Amino acid sequence: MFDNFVIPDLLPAAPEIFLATMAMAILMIDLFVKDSRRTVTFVLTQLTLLGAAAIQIYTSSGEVTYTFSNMFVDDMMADLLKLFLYMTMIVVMFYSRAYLFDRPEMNKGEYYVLALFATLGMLVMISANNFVTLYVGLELLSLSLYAMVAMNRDSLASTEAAMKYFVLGALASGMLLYGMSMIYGATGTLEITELAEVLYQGESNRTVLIFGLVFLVAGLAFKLGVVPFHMWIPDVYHGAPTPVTLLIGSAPKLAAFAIVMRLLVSGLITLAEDWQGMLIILSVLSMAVGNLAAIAQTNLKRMLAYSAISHMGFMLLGIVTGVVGGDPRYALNAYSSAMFYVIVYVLTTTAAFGMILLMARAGFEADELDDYKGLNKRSPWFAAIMLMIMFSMAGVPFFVGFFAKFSVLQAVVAAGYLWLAVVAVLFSLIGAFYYLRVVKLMYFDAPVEETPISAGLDMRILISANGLAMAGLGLFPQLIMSLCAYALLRSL
Amino acid sequence: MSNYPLLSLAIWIPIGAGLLVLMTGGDRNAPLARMLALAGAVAGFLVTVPLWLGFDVSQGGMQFVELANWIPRFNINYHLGVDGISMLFVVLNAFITIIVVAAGWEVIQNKVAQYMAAFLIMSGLMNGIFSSLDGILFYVFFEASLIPLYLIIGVWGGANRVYAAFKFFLYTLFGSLLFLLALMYLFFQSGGSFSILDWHKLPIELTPQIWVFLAFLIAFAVKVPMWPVHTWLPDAHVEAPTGGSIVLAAIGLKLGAYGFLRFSLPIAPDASQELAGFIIVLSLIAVVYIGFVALIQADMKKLVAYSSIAHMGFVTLGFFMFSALAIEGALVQMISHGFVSGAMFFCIGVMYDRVHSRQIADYGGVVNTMPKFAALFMLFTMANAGLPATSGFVGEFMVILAAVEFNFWVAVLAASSLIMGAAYSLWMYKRVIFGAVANKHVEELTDINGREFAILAVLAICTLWMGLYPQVFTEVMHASVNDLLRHVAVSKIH
Amino acid sequence: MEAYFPILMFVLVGVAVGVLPMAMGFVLAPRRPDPEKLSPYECGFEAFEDARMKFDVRYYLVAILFILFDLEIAFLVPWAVVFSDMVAIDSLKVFGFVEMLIFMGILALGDIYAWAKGALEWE
Amino acid sequence: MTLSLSHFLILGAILFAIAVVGIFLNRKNLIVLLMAIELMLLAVNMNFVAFSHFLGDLSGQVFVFFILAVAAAEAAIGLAILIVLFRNLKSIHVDDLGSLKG
Amino acid sequence: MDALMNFGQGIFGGAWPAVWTLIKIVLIVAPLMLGVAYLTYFERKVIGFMQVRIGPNRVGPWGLIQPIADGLKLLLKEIIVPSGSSKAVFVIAPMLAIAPALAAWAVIPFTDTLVLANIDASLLYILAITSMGVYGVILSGWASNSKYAFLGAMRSAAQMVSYEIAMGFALITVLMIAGTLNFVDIVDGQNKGMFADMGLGFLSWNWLPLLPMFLVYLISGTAELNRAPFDIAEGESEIVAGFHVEYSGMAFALFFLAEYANMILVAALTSLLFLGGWLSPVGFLPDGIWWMFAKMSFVLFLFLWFRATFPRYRYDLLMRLGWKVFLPLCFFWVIIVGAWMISPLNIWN
Repeated sequence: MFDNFVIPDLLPAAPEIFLATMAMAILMIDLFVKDSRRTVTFVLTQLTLLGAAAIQIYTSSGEVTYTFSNMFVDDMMADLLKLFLYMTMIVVMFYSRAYLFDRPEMNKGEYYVLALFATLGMLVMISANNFVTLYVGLELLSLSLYAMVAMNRDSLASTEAAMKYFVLGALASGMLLYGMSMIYGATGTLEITELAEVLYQGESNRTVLIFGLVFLVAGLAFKLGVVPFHMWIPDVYHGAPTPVTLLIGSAPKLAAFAIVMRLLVSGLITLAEDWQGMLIILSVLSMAVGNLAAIAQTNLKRMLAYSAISHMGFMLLGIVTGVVGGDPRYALNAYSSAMFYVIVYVLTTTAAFGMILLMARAGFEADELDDYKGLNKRSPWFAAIMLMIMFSMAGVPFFVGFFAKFSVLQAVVAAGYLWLAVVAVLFSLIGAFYYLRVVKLMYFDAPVEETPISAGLDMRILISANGLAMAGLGLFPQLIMSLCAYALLRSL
Repeated sequence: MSNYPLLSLAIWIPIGAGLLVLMTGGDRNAPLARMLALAGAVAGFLVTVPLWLGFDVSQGGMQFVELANWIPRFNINYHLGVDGISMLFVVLNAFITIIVVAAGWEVIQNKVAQYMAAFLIMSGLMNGIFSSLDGILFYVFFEASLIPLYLIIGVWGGANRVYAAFKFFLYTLFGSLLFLLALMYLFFQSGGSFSILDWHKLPIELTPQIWVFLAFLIAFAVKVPMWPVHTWLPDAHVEAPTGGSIVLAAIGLKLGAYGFLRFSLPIAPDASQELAGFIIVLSLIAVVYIGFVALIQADMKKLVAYSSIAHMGFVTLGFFMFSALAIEGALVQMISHGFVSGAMFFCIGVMYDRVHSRQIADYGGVVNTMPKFAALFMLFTMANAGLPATSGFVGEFMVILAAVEFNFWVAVLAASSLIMGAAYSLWMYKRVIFGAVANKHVEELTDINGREFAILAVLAICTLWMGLYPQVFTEVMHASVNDLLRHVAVSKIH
Repeated sequence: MEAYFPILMFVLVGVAVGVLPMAMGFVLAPRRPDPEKLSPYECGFEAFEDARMKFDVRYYLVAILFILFDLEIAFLVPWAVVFSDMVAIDSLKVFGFVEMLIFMGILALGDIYAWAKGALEWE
Repeated sequence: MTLSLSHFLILGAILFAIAVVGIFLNRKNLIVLLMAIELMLLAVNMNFVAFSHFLGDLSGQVFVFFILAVAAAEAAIGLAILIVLFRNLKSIHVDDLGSLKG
Repeated sequence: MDALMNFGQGIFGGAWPAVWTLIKIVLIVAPLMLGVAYLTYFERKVIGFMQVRIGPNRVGPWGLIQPIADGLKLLLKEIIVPSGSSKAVFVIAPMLAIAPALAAWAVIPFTDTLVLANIDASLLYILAITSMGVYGVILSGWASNSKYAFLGAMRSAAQMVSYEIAMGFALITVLMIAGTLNFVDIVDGQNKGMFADMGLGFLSWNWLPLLPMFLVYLISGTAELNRAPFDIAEGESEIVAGFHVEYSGMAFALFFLAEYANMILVAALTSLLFLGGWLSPVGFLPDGIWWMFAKMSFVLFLFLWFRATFPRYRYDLLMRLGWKVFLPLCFFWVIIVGAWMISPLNIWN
């Protein structure tokens, strides 16, 4: 009965185990922390993330290691994504701190614990090598986020956003699962690497496979938030409390990228020609809808939501172009471009929402575009930072967003999809318009109010660093680019 | 050749100075900001002087080359160098920066540091454009230079500045994005190189050449600007502050034209030959039709803006006749236009600062109150019209001469520009300067002060120098232009 | 599968035992409704509002807690069934026990949390 | 009549379709939405169990266990969100969700 | 027996197995119904005696026909369907209560061979089917559209689900030491060990080593059944019989039947899981079905005894007992049993 049973090696999953333990410990500790001493929870959370990052670095072997009966994989791609994930989460927590401490009704220990659990979910997603682990990680993330969106219990917008997020998120999970069940039926395995082998032999029922694939892609598209499965994104970004929006908008994109890679690339690469077609449509639609709808927004969070849709569409281009006509020559280039894109996007979007949090103060959310009027007059420095963020999002050099777009576009051109590159370029032109509009508000318009920015020093320093990173990485993008390429080279 | 990385200095000194100026903060420190900016501009100019002095005119290739790895992942290098075509623009740009800083000295009282910094940074970026030998490096500078100008127009511009700034930015971005795709295409065609010099030698079939050429064309035609994608320019000029107009006219427009020489002609020579007729037609339309449009303008700045388009039409016309005379003429025309249009915009700025109007109808009899100004303005107006002994004449004359060889009717149409130019420039001058004093604004005008005089005087000297002794300028170009022509003459199709 | 056939029949019989007496009741018993008789019982008072009023949120809480704990039990069942087999293998017995400890520990934390937050109070 | 794999799959598909239709067409009650979500997961479970049985591979049934656990957690959170929403909105009609527009 | 089989085969042909199963089912259900009827009689008698009364004694000798009379009376009473109720649900709810109470019996063994369906997952089946009971309660309360019914249903449902957790944990401990979900095997498992070898089988039954869990199970069972002292849901003096306040006639009778059938079911389960089912307590007496009945009777007697003895629990204390006492206790005990099993003192290998 237990013939094949192997006691799993815990080392590759050590960061996850540490994080889970600490999350639970913090949950307990926070029960006995007074509301006025929430800093304790905050500090512990940050230490946990730092510790996990340290363990990650310490235990990283650079080899592809499987554990828990091949359900969990630790490779370079996972290591790199996880390190960026920890970093993002630490920054997110720092940005959120002032906002939460200004609003005692929201500054509960649960925020921190749920954020940690969400992180854990993302880590598991990144390392998933089995439908089960993938699904469990995804749900751990989603469930934490559903709860976090509703954390501002007295706000109708928040709770409504939570409800929409919940319903559509659950629908997406359902679709994903249905797709998984079909693929399981066709191949008889839940393990992603084994799946690839079974498919390679080509004896599986193709109709069932494609049927499953359609649902799988739809589910993934929901989670990524690409058109036509994007309906939740604007409402959730808009309705959620800004720190939660920051969290939703940033780190999960890394995990989403990872599961797309694991499912479609590691698992279903033999069906590449089928899913590429679907992804191209999704991608073009996302860029179109995202960019066009963003123009019409008056709320910055909502605008960034549509921008997120378009960025995810753009990122998909990188994944689409990995295999051309069954020829995987372009894979490394294309996937590492997509990975670079997603990392840069996360970095940028973190800064963008960080600015909203910086401007916000007790009783003032600073999420309307008009709140940014004349920012240059109130604070030239932060206006400049925001300018860098916006130009980076628009993909204007010397900011790193350009190199992100560049690397994806070159992958598209390399794969010979010139028309797709032209479409992408045209939509980013439209995209530039609304980013420019933010700059216009800050620089060309007169301020509506003169209240100075009241954020604390740590916040100021961090957001400055984050904004300057846009320029710094724009001058020297090589490091992250080659890290991505190297990580994928060692993982694929 | 110097061992110093002069080109890098020419790029990064202004940018560094710009950042330094930014740090002076608010308008309390405006005097400091101005001084710093001037120092930065002068330093930036000084490092370009050895470029000219040390330039080996006998060589057609790249000089002062710097090469370093930048992004090895895509084989993108920090590759700088100038040849006879680009060197003068670097110098011109550094020179104009001083003028611009001086031009905004008193006029700008609002966010001085940011204003000065924007110009300095832009200056550095434009030096980068002229000296890049790596496609992506070029692109990066090319597009990054949009940001400062966008801000300059938007923040210190006129009533309709937002519209103008957006139009300027999006037009240019649109062109440059397709340019980027062309660069990527070449990257893969060349087997993984972004070096412009490698691309010059790259054989490409005709059809892709034409596509590449068209992608370049869109980018550069917008920037030049050529008819019919010129409509952003009058808006941008009218709304920009004086300094912005000067830089835009003197340097900004040259970027596009320079792109033709650096990219279109050598990389897609066959397509260039193939489509030369098309470009010539567009250029002639610009020369003739835009000349007429300039004639009916009631706004001085708009008039000069349209005249710039017409002049740039001349430049593109010169490029696509594929003769040394024409190309050199066009290059001289570009440099001359840099001085003249800069000066014209400054003159208009001088009047605008006093009367706060650019309408021709609001002036008349200015000579009565501003005699010194009127005299200098006269010189530049003549240069703009292309009258002999001014710099404007040399370039136009060379191009027309070349055109006569090329095709008689082209020459006739091109020559008509001399008449058109004289007509709109001098007519405007007459209406503004001569006649009875039109109103009490004009009556209260004070003549130019020392700073303004100095600026105009320096520009006047340049204009006359170039008009009388163009040899200094043309001799540096010979070798490079001949190289280029030899290159264009060889088909890349096998 | 055959073993389940009697169960299906038993379920049907169970339903029949539910349905038949009801049918007999309706057939045999008198039916003389009047409005007073058909009104809901309110100790003789008129019912003036719908009885499906809002109710205490704690019922929801109990429902939520029940769902979670019941599922944890469902997870424990397979473990419990094989645990005695694991105990028979020396290399696995401690492992099997520790696995359960971890599982129960996490569950216990949840319980402590709910307790401390007052989710188990009925005052 | 024997039950074949396709019978189960068709049942699963029907349940799934009912659930999806319930989510998209239901305009009345949010609780119905929650139920539709549960139904959807059950449809998937049906698929997994059927496949698992006919493939003779246990892992599908293990997955079902996990899906059940997640479904429970999901139901719990769904209910909790529903309650806070009800406190703010004083209604659980789907059509009343409309404060976020754009 | 063979003759019977052949006879049936001759008459019914291919349908015979079904018919034979039906006969077996009737053989279970009919005595069960009788048991239910007489359980009510015994309840009144036993409690009567405990309270120094006589109990029913008019209908038939010693009142023995009383339950039959009660049933007939209810059959002839009007079934009132309140005007504000959801009619269909109102009528279906009692059926939902009775059907699972009976269907659960499909897998209950009376001896190691006398069982209708000896399936491996029998305990799981019981868990599943008995959980259905709560639907009858909650739907009836909802459908009645009456405040007392609604309140009673809510309370009752909350109570049932709360104690189901504790019951579940108690079962987990049984499963741990039995290593199977099959009732027959669970009972057989209790026939091993030191005391069984010594001829003192009743000491090796699960009730002793799992004594705390046995008590938890017994008490939780009482609570599950909404029996006194946990009968708050139908507390006559507070919410006038709770969820079935609006029911009358046969509809009411079905709830009544379901409740008593469930009592007998819980008694049977307790016997099987903790009291060794049909096993003889001592070595010199043979095993047999009578032991099963004896043990069930004993448990049933306990239920009646509780009712006569204990006052009604307050609702908050009831919930507290479930969540704050039993749940931690169960946690603890599962771990204790686990530790016991891996220790050298393990007595179940």
